[in-house]
Amino acid sequence: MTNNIQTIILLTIFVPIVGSFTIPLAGLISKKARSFWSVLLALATTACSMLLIPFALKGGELAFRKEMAMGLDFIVVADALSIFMAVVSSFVGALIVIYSLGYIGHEENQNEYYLIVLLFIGSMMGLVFSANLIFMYLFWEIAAIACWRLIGFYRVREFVLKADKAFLMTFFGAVFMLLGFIIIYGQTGTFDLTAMRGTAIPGVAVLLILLGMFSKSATVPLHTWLPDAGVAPTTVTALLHAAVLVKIGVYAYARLFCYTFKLPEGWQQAIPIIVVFSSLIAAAAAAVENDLKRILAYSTVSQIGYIFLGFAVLNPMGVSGSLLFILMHGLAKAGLFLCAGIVIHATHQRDIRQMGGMIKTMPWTAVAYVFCAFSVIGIPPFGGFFSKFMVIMATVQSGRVWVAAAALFAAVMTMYYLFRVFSAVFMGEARSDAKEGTRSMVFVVVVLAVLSLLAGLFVAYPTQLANVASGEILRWMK
Amino acid sequence: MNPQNLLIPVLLPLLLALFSFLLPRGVKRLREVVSVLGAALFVYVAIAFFGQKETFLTLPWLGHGIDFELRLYGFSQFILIALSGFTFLITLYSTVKMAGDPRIREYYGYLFLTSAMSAGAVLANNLVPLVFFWEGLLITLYALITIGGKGSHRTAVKAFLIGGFCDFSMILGIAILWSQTGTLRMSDISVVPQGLTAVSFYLMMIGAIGKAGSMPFHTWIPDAAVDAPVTVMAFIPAALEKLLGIYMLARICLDLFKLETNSAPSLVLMTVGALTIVLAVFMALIQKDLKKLLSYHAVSQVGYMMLGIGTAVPIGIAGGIFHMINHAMYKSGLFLAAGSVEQQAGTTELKKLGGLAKAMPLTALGFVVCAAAISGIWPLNGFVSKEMVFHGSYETGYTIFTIAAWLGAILTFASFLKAGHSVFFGPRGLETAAVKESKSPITIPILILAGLCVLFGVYNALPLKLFIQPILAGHAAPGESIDFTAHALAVFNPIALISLGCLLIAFALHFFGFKRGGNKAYLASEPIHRLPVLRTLYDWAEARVFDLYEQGIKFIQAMSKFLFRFVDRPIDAFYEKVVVGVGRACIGALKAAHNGLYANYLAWTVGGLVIIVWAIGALLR
Amino acid sequence: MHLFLLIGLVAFSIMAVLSRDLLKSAISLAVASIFLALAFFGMNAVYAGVFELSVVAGLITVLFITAIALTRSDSEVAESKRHLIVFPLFFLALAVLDILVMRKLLGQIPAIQSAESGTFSQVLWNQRTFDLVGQVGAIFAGVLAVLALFRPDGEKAHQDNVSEGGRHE
Amino acid sequence: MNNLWILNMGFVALLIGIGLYCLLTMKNTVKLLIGVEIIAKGVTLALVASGYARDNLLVAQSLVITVIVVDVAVIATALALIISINRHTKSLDVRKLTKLKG
Amino acid sequence: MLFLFIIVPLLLAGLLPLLGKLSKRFLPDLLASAAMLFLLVLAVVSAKPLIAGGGIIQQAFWFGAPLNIRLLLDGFSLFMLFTISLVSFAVTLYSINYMEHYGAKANYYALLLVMIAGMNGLVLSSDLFNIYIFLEMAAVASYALVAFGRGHDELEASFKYLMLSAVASAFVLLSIAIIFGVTGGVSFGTVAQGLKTLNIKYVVGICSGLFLAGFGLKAALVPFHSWLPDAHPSAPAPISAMLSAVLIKVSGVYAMTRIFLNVFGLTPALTTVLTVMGVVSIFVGALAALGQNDIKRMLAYSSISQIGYVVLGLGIGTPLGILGGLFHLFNHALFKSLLFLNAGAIEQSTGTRSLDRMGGLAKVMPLTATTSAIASLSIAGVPPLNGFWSKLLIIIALVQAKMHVLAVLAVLGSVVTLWYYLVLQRYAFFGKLNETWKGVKEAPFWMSASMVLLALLCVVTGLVFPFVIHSWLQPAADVLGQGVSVALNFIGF
Repeated sequence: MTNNIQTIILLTIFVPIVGSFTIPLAGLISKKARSFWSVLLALATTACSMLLIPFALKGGELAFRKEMAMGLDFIVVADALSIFMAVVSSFVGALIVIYSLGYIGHEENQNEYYLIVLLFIGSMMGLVFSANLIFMYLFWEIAAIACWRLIGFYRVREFVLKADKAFLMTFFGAVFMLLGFIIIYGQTGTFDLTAMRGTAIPGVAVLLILLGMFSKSATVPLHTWLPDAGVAPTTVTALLHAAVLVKIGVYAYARLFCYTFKLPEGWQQAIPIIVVFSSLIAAAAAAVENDLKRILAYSTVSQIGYIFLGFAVLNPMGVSGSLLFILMHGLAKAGLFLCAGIVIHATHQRDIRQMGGMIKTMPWTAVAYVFCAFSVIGIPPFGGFFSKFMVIMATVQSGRVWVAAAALFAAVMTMYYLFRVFSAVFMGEARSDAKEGTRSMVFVVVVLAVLSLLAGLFVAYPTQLANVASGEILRWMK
Repeated sequence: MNPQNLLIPVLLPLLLALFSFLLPRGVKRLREVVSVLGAALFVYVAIAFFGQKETFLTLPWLGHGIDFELRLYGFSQFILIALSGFTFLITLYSTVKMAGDPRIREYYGYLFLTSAMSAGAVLANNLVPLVFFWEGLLITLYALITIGGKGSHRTAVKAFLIGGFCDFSMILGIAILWSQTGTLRMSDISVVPQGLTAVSFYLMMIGAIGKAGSMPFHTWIPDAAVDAPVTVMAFIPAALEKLLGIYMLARICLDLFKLETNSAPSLVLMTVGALTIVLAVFMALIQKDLKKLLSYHAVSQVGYMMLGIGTAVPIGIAGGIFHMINHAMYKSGLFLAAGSVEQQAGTTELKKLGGLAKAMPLTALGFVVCAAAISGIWPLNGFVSKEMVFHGSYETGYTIFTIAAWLGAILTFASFLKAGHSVFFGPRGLETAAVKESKSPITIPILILAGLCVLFGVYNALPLKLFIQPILAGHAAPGESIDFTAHALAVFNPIALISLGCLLIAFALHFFGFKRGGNKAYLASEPIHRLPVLRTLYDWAEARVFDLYEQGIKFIQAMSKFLFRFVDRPIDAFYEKVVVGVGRACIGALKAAHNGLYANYLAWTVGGLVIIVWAIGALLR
Repeated sequence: MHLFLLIGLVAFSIMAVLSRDLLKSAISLAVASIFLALAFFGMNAVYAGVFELSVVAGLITVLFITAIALTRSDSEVAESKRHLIVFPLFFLALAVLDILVMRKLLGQIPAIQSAESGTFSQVLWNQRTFDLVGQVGAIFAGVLAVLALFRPDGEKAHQDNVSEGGRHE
Repeated sequence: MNNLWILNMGFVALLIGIGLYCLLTMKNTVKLLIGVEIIAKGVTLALVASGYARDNLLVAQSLVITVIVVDVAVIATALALIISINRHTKSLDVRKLTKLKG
Repeated sequence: MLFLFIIVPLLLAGLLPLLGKLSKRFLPDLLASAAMLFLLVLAVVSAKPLIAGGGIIQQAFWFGAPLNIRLLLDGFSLFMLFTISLVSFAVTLYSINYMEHYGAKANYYALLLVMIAGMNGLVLSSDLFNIYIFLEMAAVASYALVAFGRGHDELEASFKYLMLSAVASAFVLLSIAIIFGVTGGVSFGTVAQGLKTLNIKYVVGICSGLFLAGFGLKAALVPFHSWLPDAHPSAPAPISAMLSAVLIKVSGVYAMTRIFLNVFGLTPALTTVLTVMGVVSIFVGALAALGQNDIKRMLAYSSISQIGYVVLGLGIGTPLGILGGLFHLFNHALFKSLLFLNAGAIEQSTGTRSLDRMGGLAKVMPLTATTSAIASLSIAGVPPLNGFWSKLLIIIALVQAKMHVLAVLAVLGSVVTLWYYLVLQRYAFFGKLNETWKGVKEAPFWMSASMVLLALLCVVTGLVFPFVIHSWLQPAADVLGQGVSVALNFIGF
């Protein structure tokens, strides 16, 4: 049994990573072969990770290691948290790969594109299963490389600049995080997370590590790369960032600060405030921006604040809520980005002031947009409601009423700006005779919209897994 | 009763909704037939539920004490009947009124979804399912308003945002309540609002009265009256939201929190109620569009209910709840009547209408009865419930609230005199010459509602004993009488006499205005409109100065701009400008330093040697 | 005597530096070398003295003069006259500093005294053999360097073409 | 003996100082090379003085010889460079050699 | 057999100019490459006895008679030998195609071989004066190699390099003279023994300063770095690679480290000076690189910056710091040579070194672009490439040594490093193809081969770094970690 699980975990990590480098080889055969192979790899990853769900539901935890030099053992830990993250991100990742078939079909550098996306998924898998700080960092940076190549995918000067900015800012955060890890190492003499449970760590290390997390997860004040990156690349790339990449930092937060280390009291108080502040500022920026993709990117920043908040309040409901949030936000934000993609594709512009009345010509997109918007805002019965609700409940439960109030205000702002976009883009006077997107594009957004709805209606199933994960936190907090 | 059956009131409309959504647009009859029959079945279910024992249903859901819990008991049975009844009537009415609408498929779908959600909210016994259904109503509300067509979207967003704000307040309130009591099961919660729980009370109150459309969360209603289909107006703001909102308010004040008479929360609630009565009715008075006028009344009447429940006196509470059901009936009736007029005459502007009583006798009859009921004319139901509210507020000792209520009564009557007079009496307008009576599916609901108004007035014992007493049963102080039927229609007591006097004043006002306006009924309110101070206030109100939504949006915009300009952009500028600038400066300095001169380089070398030797020397010491 | 030789060495070095004629400089340098060689003789370092005399005073001076001759025709670089004022000041300061430091060091520094025996060739061959490999290598390098620099121009000299002008951020 | 060593070292310092002065202030490339030579003289003096002071003269002399040979190689290369530069720039001024900078 | 490391290249250097008359291209290419391969194999083979038992001192023989040439091979020197051989092998392969248009290949290879002989000799010597002389040997060859193109830039750069180097050599020699004067010997053993018995910390301090200035100039530490950004870009690309990847490390870092750690013994004062110089170098180099438009000049400044890391790591003096420093030295040899070779490939294909004029070359030169991206990420310390692990070790060592400020600065330095490498990538490869370069071709076979070889090494070293550390680095670091006792053990021989 254990061996089986081990094999599956290793497959989950290495199928995409090793597979990604075979994609150019497949590309030598034909375009079709490459696309097929990429999708196959992504699906295999998802399947592998999903095979772990029963194990996770049983509350199982498995850690195994490969000895290496100087405490840099490759340690893998599989528990409900990591399996939840793995399933969600590989699932969304696989969806993105499938959708890329249509979106990227006409561009150059497709080999590189699929290679990088698969590598990205692989690094994500590696990250969630790593229980060694250094290996976490390693996969973290592989993801950053992937992100860099993807943002600059079109090779246009301005986009490449944004890619560099994103890479630099996240790298800046990440190396300081590494420094934080090293400070912890200096204190404990190990990088092994499983051995450090319940360790109290110095505030400086927390600050440094937070720099990394905030930069990766685009939280104020290290968030500005995300809106920029959101503008530049293909829609799919933007989506990949919003739906998956930014979750890395959040996951690391959960893994480190909810499941492993004891935060100093001051930080425990400060972090919820910081993230809510971030949420508010991003919401404000989204309310002011006129560029469709920038708005959505800022919206991501704002929602990330919630996810952090749920983890930061350190109670089971918050953790459950945040994990659900990761899932729901992944689906709904993906839908929003893809709707935006269809709109931009049709109108060839991103300024919402130049759009209008598109509900007439693209009703499906409009409806899908509204569905996803509902989910992001947190309106039942869409999935986003439950996650947001649980995060708020948990925040109040931890005694932070004002923080919860601010978070709810951010939710009101979310309503405002998402409907501002909706009004500007789909309602009002038609400014162009933009046509509905291609069948596959529309199909995709509708599927995501429906998934957002279904995730809400059948919320009990993901919650079960999330609750197992959040149940573990109690064990470590004691 | 099998607890699983509790799901029927939720699932039945849900199935109907799905049916409507999935039925292709081309099929016409079938949809209407199934809808009406389904709604009838819904009514049947609700009636079948009535009188059943208290039943609980608990299904595991999200963990953390969040379970899917439903509870059927007296109060929810009562609301369920009302809910299903209105659903049926509106469905029936819609078969004609909405026929041919391009979005008919969605219309029925949303209609039944609304019913399903409302049923869920009414039955919920856990705060989370409650919020789930409660907030879910936002979607259908939004969708239904947008069916109104051009320009309705703005109003829909407005309704959505206001509703969302209120619901988020409620969520916060629930969260606080949960953190204080440790449970989410509504039947287990009963706290005195103090400190944090008081905050929770206010927040949940905002959620409840926001749904009910009280001031200051009412402003979407008059807008929607213009934009949304009249059936939607009759169904949601007039009936459903009052049912739900006041139901919730009653639950909050009676069950979740122990509201003490004259305690701060009680006074706050009464104050808001009184203000809502007076301010909204002032606005209603001067409206020149029938639907808008009705919509302001829909707001104003909420004030009575809040005032009643806020008294925390049994008779007040009973009055508030009774007023809720009464209001749902006559206001729906009024809206439907207005819809009937709109259907036939093509407009609801008072100026263009007139003398329709002859052409549309049934509609006129329904309208007049409902208008009389809302104005509190003896012996209609409105009189009974208003009297109870007056009594209740008087019992608290704060007569000021009673006076406000009376003031509201005066103006209500005055405005309805104006409305009825303009639409159905007086000279016939030229544009409306060819108007005929509406079809029976339209008139029947109106007449049923009018009939119910009379019934509940004359046989007030029926609702009071059957529905309302059970609700109060567990809450009134022991020995206190909760049988109000005795003096329900009593006229000869001071309060009732004053009320009747108010009606006379209203009549006088209307007559005065009518004469001043050159015998034009729609100008009857102008004397009040033109009063010195009021006029300015009215102008401001027209300019939406008092519209909290507009101000809120302005605030959000301003704040967003501020945060964006002064926080977000500076942060970005830090990276884009400061970091790059520092980099540039360093680069510049270094470039200047590496000037290619050999002597310069050698000087660095020698200088470096000197510094190193000095440093080593210093460090050795 | 030793002191005198050293002072002569320094003096001629200064002349080599300050002289405005390169040829004179080169010759002054050669004279300085001779003084140094004499000082070496004074310290019984005969072989070093001979080498200094032959290679430095001889060969290197020849090299210098050749180079000067090869470059003289088209390049007269006038050294500034300020040196006549600046240099004495610099030299004075240097000398004072030098004397101060060295006086302080007098007798301060312990050292290991070693008594060696054998002849110069024994020492050179038996102890410092590796140096000879290095010498050969250095000579190789020098020869090859000169060969590389003065290789026939048949094969075109490499031209780089880095454009001027900064990068635009 | 030790004091003689110190004395010699004093002169070594003087020579190196003079050489550095030459390198720092002179314009003519050949002159600079003379500066290098002066420094080299100082260093050879230092080696011999050290050997003399510690009765290690034979080793010192063998070192000096090697140094001188290496010196020649360096000087030869340098002069070859100077001549090549002169062909390019028609000048011996080191201050004109500032094409590479920044 | 260690003597082969010196004598083979030296003999071949002597032969090549003669053979060059026979065959202008083929023979020199073949012989030089063969010699490099031989040295590489020899280095690997030499590892065996070494791993079996400690350091080796080997005597050379002349027709059966023992000569007094004692070559010291321990972990550290073996590690350096391996690095030198590896890089020079790649560079020689690269030169086959690259040096075509320079002409005088035989002469070129001869100089290269002399330089390698000099470096090998330096690494194998166990004597201060030998270090000096081989330093000079390698240096003279490198002057000529820098000026090999004989353009104005090359000559100017070479001249400044020579003149500064000569001063540096004089500093080194002066220091040796003082040591000689104090201890009466120049071999490591004698000097270490002498310094141990005498209490002359100020003299040692002055000598350390002189050595630091002299070797620091060779290693291009700030403020002695000024020649490097001129000299390295001006040289032909393979030589730039050689200089940046190996020469500055052997003649600067190796010599410095060997003397300070094994002969003088590392004092806290020295640690402070070294680490501070390291950090200053990191920043000056990185910031100056940021502003460059000439790709090779950028790389040259980057070398200064990376040498800063190496010195920083070695300067800490803790075992882990030494390990990190050495590992970074090795890694830097790999990726910096690779980057210079990339730059050379670009220059050869497009004829320009100006970043402004490049753009989108990834499309026409995919191999160059990929290898360059790998090297760039690696040098910036992005995992899982090799540069990351070495920087990681250095930073861990800094934190463990409680040098938190330096740790933060080192980390910041790597951010700036990434910054300018992203700039480089953006201007050269990552972006829209500049129309001018539509017809540009990928580099020829041998150039590509050598770039791919180095890129693979970068990746592999990163992936199997524990193995690399165990087999090559740990012995070297152990030698340095043992401090003066290493040198004291030599006395017996």
